[in-house]
Amino acid sequence: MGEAAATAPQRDDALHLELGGWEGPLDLLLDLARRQKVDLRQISILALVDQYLTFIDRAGALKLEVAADYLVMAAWLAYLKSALLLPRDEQEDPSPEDLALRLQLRLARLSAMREAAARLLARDRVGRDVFLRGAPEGLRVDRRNDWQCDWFSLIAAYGQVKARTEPVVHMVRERPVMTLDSALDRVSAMLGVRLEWMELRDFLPPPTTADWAEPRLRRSALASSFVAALELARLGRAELRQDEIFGPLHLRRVPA
Amino acid sequence: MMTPPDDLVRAVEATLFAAEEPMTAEALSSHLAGVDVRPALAELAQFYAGRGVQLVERGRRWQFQTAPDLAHLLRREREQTRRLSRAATEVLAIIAYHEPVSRAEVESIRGVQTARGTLDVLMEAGWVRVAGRRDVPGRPVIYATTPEFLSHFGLSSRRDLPGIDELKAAGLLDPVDDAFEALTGEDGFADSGEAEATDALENDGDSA
Amino acid sequence: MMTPPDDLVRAVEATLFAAEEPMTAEALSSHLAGVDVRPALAELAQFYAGRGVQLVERGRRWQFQTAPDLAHLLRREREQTRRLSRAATEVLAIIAYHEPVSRAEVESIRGVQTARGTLDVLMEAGWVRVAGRRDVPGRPVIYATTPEFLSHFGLSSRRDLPGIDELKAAGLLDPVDDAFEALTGEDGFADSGEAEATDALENDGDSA
Repeated sequence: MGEAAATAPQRDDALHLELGGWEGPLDLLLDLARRQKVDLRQISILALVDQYLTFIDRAGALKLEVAADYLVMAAWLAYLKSALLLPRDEQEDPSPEDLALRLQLRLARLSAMREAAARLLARDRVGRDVFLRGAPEGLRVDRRNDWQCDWFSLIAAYGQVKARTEPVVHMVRERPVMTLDSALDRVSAMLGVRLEWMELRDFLPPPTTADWAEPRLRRSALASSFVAALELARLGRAELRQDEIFGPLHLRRVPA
Repeated sequence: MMTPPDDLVRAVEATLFAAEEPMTAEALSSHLAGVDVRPALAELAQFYAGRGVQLVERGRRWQFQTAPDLAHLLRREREQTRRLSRAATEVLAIIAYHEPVSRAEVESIRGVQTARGTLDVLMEAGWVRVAGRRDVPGRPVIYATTPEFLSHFGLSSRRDLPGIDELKAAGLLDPVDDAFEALTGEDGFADSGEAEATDALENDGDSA
Repeated sequence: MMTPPDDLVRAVEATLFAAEEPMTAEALSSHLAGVDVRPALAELAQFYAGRGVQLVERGRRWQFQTAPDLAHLLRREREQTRRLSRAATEVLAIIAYHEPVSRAEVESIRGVQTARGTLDVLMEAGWVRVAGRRDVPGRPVIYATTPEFLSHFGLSSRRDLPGIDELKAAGLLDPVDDAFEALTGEDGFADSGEAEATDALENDGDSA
């Protein structure tokens, strides 16, 4: 690409065109390296550095805008060159030879990919060198559903529809309860008599008769008495106390 | 072993293959620097006769096309086994027990709306057909089951469907959903409100 | 006079002629009721070799296409190939020869940042796809080529990439660090203070 242009001394516009033609500083370096017309493994890094720096200098002299990454590369190459020229014992680690070797390896890789790209593009490409069928009939796959349902599912579904839509009567069986009203009366009456803390259970009617010994009735009485206690506390007529979670609930009258 | 075709035959073959439209012999000829392509066309037509692809002339234009006896290869049917959704099964059952019924009647029996696709599925399955229109205002379409329905479910007639009493005896009318669930492994309906939601969901699937 | 092809060969021939896309042997087989189509493919490929139309395998997919030597006859009115920028061509080559490869790896080879649109162009052409993420910090996206890439560039598989064996043997597909270590027997100088200058150079393109 840039080969022809960079071999001869350039006019301003030619050079300008060229700088736009490179894909970054490594690409420019590779082009310059190729101009040495030797195997990349044998290129003279020093000569390459000089070419690059000269090139950038010339671009600068022609007041061409040189992108920053080209200048960064120039600075690094200038550093590499001076390190390569220094006496060996003054060299730091990594050695400039190592840096030069790495640069060479990078150039070799870029060069290999450039050639690979060119060879790839030169292959017989579909739509340029070979052609597919211009008007294929196309293959069509029609999906057909094979629906499955068995006899039992059918019958069960009908049963469910019937069951779902049948009027349903809910029967609640009568059972012994202590109403909230009677609990409220009993608890407040007892609070009027006693002054000290009393456990909630002690407000329940004593299980002396067979009726009140019935467990379900006692549960109902406890629930109603609890609600009654809350109601009295809300009205400011009773105080509630519970020493621990789920512990016994105590209440007493609030002194008027 | 056969002799390879000559360059002109190859050129005509490739040109017609890549062409987006059938080409007349004249068009082919002008494409190929004016040579007479007819002998090449004749040779190709004979060569491809009996193959899976043939070179044919239609209204003076030449084209490659699939051999007529292989046309079925271009259009394939793929069968997919699908289980009927619960909603569709219910609708089918209602039609079977109450036929002929209109869609509105099905809905009033089910207590929920029926998605459009549900009846289509049953008709696609070949189990339900349109059985005319009810002679009432609006003249709604009425549906009935088909002979395929009977044969698929192994019934000799609709009278073979178990009656309500039998369903009850089998526990299929228990208001608890557990019965259905236990028997089918499907989710039951917690209440009718949820049933609607579930059905809407299932019907969505049907209409796809 | 030649013996006519058997039914399977005809069916495979017709199906591939009619197909709008290249097909794998598996896809062909499933289209043709599960028969083994490979012998038929081999027979057809041999049969069409030397004709104006050929049967080729590209990335495990089979397609008929015109013979490459007839390109000059067919190219005329059609310029269907998209013109690739130099950057896109290089990126494509790097991905093809190194896949799967991250954007940073592509950039470290090219020594320059890759414009956003470059990879998009390659993906839009259907030649490059995202092939997951590399399991390293940052989990960068990695790219690979597609079967369409192979088919477009007339490659049976990635092993057909021009010169890939030589490049591999020369170590030119290995990263610079590996090649450097192989040559010097030393570790890289990642831990050395002077590494900065080198890194600045190598990472030029990575900073995106």
